[in-house]
Amino acid sequence: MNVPASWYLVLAAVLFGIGAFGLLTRRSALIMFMCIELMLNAVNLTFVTFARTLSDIGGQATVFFVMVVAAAEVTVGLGIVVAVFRRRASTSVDELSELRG
Amino acid sequence: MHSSLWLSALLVVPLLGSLGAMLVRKREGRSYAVAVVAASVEVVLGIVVFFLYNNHIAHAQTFDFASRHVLSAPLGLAYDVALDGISLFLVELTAIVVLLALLGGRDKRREPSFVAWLLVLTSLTMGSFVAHDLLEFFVFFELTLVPCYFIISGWGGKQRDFAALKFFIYTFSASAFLLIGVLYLGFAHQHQSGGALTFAYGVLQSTSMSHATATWLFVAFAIAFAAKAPIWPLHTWSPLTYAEAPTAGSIELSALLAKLGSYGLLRFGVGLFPLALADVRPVVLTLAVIGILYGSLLACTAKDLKRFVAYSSLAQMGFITLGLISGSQIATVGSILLMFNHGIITIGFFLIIGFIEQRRGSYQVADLQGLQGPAPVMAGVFTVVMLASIGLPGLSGFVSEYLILIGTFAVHAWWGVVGAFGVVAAAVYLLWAYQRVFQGKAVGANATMPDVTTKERWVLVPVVVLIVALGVFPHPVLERITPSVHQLIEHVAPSGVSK
Amino acid sequence: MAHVSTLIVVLPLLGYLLVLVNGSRLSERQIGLVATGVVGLSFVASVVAFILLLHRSNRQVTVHLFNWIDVGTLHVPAALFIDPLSITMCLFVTGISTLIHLYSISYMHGEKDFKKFFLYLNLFVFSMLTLVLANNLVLTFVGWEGVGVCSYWLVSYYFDRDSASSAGKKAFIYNRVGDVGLLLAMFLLFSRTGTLTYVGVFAKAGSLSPTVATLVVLALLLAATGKSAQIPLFNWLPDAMEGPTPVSALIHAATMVTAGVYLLVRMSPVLALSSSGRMTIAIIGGATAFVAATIATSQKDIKKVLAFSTVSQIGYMVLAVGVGAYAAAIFLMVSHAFFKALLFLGSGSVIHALNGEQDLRKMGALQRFLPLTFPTFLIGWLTISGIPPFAGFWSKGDVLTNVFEHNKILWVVGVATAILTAYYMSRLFVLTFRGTERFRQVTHGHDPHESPWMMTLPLVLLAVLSVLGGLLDLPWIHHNSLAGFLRSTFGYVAPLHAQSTVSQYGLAAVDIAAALIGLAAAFSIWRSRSEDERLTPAFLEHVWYWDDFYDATIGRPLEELAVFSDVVVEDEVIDGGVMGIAVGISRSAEGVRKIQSGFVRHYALAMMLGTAVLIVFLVARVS
Amino acid sequence: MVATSYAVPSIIVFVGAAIIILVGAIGVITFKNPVHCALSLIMTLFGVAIAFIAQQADFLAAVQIIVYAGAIVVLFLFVIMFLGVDRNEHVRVEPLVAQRPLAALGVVITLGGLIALMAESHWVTGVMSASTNGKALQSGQANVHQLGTAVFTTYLFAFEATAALLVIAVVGAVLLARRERTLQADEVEV
Repeated sequence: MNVPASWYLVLAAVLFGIGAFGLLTRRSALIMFMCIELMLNAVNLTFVTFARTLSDIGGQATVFFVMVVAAAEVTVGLGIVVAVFRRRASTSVDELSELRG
Repeated sequence: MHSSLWLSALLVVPLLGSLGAMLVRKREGRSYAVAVVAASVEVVLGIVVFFLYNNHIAHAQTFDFASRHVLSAPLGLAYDVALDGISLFLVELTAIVVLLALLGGRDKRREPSFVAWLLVLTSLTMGSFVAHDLLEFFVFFELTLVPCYFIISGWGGKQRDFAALKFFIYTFSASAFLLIGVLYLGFAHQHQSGGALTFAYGVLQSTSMSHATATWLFVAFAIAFAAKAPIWPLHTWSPLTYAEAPTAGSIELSALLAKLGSYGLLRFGVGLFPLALADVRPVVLTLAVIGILYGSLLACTAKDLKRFVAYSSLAQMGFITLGLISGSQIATVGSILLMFNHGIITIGFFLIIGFIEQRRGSYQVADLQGLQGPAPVMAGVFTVVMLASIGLPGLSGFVSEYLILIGTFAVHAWWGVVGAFGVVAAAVYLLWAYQRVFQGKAVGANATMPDVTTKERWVLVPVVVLIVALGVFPHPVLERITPSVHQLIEHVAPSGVSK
Repeated sequence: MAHVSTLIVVLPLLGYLLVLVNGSRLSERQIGLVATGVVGLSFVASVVAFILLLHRSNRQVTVHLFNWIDVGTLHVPAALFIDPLSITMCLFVTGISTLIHLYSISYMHGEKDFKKFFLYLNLFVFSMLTLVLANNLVLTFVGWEGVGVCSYWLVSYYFDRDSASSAGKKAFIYNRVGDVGLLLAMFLLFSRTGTLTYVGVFAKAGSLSPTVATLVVLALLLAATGKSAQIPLFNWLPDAMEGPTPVSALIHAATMVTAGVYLLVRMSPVLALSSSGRMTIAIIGGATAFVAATIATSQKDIKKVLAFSTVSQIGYMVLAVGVGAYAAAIFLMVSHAFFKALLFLGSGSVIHALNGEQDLRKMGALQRFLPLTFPTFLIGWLTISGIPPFAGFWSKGDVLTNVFEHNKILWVVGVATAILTAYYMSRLFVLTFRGTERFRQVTHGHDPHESPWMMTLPLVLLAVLSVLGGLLDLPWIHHNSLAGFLRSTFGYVAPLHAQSTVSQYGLAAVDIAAALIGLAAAFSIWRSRSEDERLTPAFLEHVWYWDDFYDATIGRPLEELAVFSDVVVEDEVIDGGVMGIAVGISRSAEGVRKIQSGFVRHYALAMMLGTAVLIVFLVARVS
Repeated sequence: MVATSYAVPSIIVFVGAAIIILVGAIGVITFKNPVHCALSLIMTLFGVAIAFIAQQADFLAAVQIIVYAGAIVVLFLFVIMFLGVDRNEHVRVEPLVAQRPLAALGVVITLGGLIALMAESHWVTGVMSASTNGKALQSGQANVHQLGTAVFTTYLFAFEATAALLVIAVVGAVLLARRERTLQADEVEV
């Protein structure tokens, strides 16, 4: 018998929390991206867990798509980081505040 | 029943043309040639479709070329096209407009993108007219705003950015009501039938709804269409936008996109909510006649020719609205004919205004005088177009206006009477404009203005031919429109007036 | 029959197209001859059709050409309707048109837009014949508008003159107001009878309620007042004299302006249903005849006098229609076409001789310089004044006799108008041909010269017609003349009281006396002077201030309304409302934008806290 | 519930995976050097892959390793090296006032709320999603086949859409990252 689903869910929640905290506190755009990956992984983990408990392959299919989207997001995101870095020579997001009201 | 491939071809050809135009953009003038070829193919396709459409003879269901492909069942998305006598002439108009706009309104600044946007717009408009599914229609209807926005803001006059923005936000906000209405109707139908979500026009027509619901939905639809048409009082974007848009843009906007509003009002407003008509009809009729008189009045005060056409279009759209809401078969046929005729007439107006602007660098009434002297041919064509717009018998405008008025009079006499006075008003403002621009003594730059060139003449020829031909022998058009209108009115009739 | 009658209409159109397509390759003279030729051939075709019609027992022929408009219950064919009335109209329209075309070749010689002139003229004849020959109201409306637009073009022929372009516009718009009448009449008839062909409408006319019939008649009257320049829409016609003189003769005297009378006569079966409607027609006609005659006495421009005279004469015709004397109206229409065309062409000849001068005060004593114009003009003058045995005496007498039987007051008005007519025409005649020479300044001292034969030939022919025109319908041969020929087409003919010979001769004597009084007065006053402020009061010279009245009551208020709509309603109310929403949104956005710090981590934090709030909410709900 | 009622290997696997995941995650948010962060991220991703395998998501675990750890993190490292930003960030200083306490507060509330929800809710609904077509997931079996069937039938539209998305993303990334040329006159900047 496998460990109960709630263990995995708690694990995923903690992972999500760590990712979120990192996202809110780190200034380097690169590391913020990594934190987003952490959060996405946390969500993936819950999906897989529910797929197991509910015996529904839909959860795993969703994870599959999440991964694709994550890949796309990283590609474009890093492209933006590179483009911004060319102009600013920095990856700190705090320096990008031109869009303030 | 003919293959729906014809309609799909009508949608795809301009898109291919647009793609082609962008691919060959490096070579000067090549894009333009590609676009003209695409537009010509489109016109040929339009002519083929015109002759293939024979359901009025076959006494078949009036929708032809129909086919439906569901793209996503859960979302209710479908590619569904069909054509009847009502949309047929708007399809023809779309094809003609793009060709003439390209030929007469050539703009050499960043030409590849310009012609590409024009062709994209054509494809989207075509899609709106052949769409047989509400959601599909909405998508096409909304997407037309995008090319319009870029055409106005990219190639317009001094206030182009403001005009483009105002146009976009104005019509976009109004369409929000349409989206709500469409979704409500779709879900209401799904709820009733218990089946899959669908927005197919024919299916939704059978949705049963309460009187109040029908009225609310009609109002939601009507707001979107009224802003597009434009119908008084939702017209204030149009003078500015027509004035600021480049010639080809003004042609597309007023000759074609305005018809999306009136077409939608007839097909979806009247066609889907017959229950609402009894309540809303007096209101819409009143707005229509106000539009006729108000537009005529303001046309008299217009200081430039493009605004002038904008206000005269407001009056003409008033006539169209009057006819299609009246519930009279004769008047409705007249309205559809007027949609086509007004399109052709407006092309004529804007082409000539474009020629004048090109030569004189201005289309302000104050700068122009006595142009009939140096440019008799231009004046002659303008006269024909003007008289058609006034509704001179023998030219196209008359048949349509006459049908609208006589039909409306038979069922709603008083509005017909007021509408008839709009005919006088049209003469007042058009002759006023003609006198100021073409008559009088030409001095200075006006006196030496060159007349239309041979090439420009060939652009004007189809306009004049269509105006005269449809005035003298409108039969081929009327016989195709009438059965479709008959069917629509029959559907609407039990709850409205039928005559 | 069918072919011939189609030819009547098609020939002028053919001429139009020929000149339109080939015009640049033809010389001036060739253009003129082609244009004149087709109209002449059309006249020949009319004569043939007339003879063919005479030999038929059923004198109503419908020639179906094609289906024009066919929607639902509305069927409008393009079809011709040949009956005694329409063929009579055809004969005199094509006949006079031929003469005036011929005249124009010479008169318009050397004009810049010579080709355009004949294009319009041919198109006009085509439209006029369509109007006359149509078998339904809609097709009549085609011709009705067609002649209107040709009139617009020809009036503003000298488009670089502001007065000409304004006059053309005015003519068109006044006509357009009248057109609304015709449109409404059609709408009413269609909604009540379901058809618009004359035959169909007449067959169902009996089912019209009296109110509807009266409304239809009033709407038709409105149409007639516009086209035929009657009160209240008569003041476009004098302005229309801005056009070249042959145009004034053809369109604004002989043919187009009588279209309103033709329409009323054509619709006589409907007129028969409404006595109040007919009474209104008679009053409008009588009033117009009188008012226009008073104005004509005080005009200084030779063409303006003739224009008001035309208005006045058409008033007579309308009066005749009002009292049910349709045949008299047509009789006067035909004879008026002869003598008024003659007078206009004669005045054209005078103007031509005086290098374009139209002011009566700068004429005088032209008698000996214009050997052909003078005698023909003399005949025209006597004819219109109502001197026997010229046509005018018979036709006007016919009208007045009929009026006398119906309404004595209108008869008195008619006779007073006759006196005025003789007076102002004699004034015109005296000021032009008699008295002292006042034209030397205009001709730079030269002697005026007579016009070439192309201009004088039509004058002579029209003079002959004016003399003999009375033969069409002499009182004692009514049954075998025009009246008898036309009788079958009228729905209702006022029963002729068996008039005593005494009263007939008495009425004729009154007419002659009226004419002589006017003549004598004019001669005694105007022989010795060329202007007199007391006899040409400003009130009359300025057309009873009619234009100013319209300007003050309709024109100016509408203009103000337009400006008000433009500045206040459009910009401030409607667009102000729309832009108000936009401004409101952007104002509130001003306030909210302070929250946007620009730090992406602030936004992320806000999201995080929002999520926290949502989760707390969920927990609260679940537990 | 008593822990002993579960198979000991699965508990060991879970605890091991949890430790790897959490240590890696904390590493990501605390290391100053981005390269170290990226390496910690790989660690976490491995841990998640282990958790996937433990829950019969074999295929996803493989994808996790290949795509995430293999491709994405390498991409991160590549960008870090390419830009030369493997410098230290001043982690101790926080320029935004109250950012950290509020972040901590938000995270704590969210975490607490999630766990509370888990304790309160009843997850089993008994309703299958569309993907299974009424057939339940056979636990304990290799599910690559099932997943493939679901992706290529029920989710085909979404699958095709992701294909388009990836293409667009690639094109977008290329456009963003390439060096700018001076705009030519005939090009539109829209």
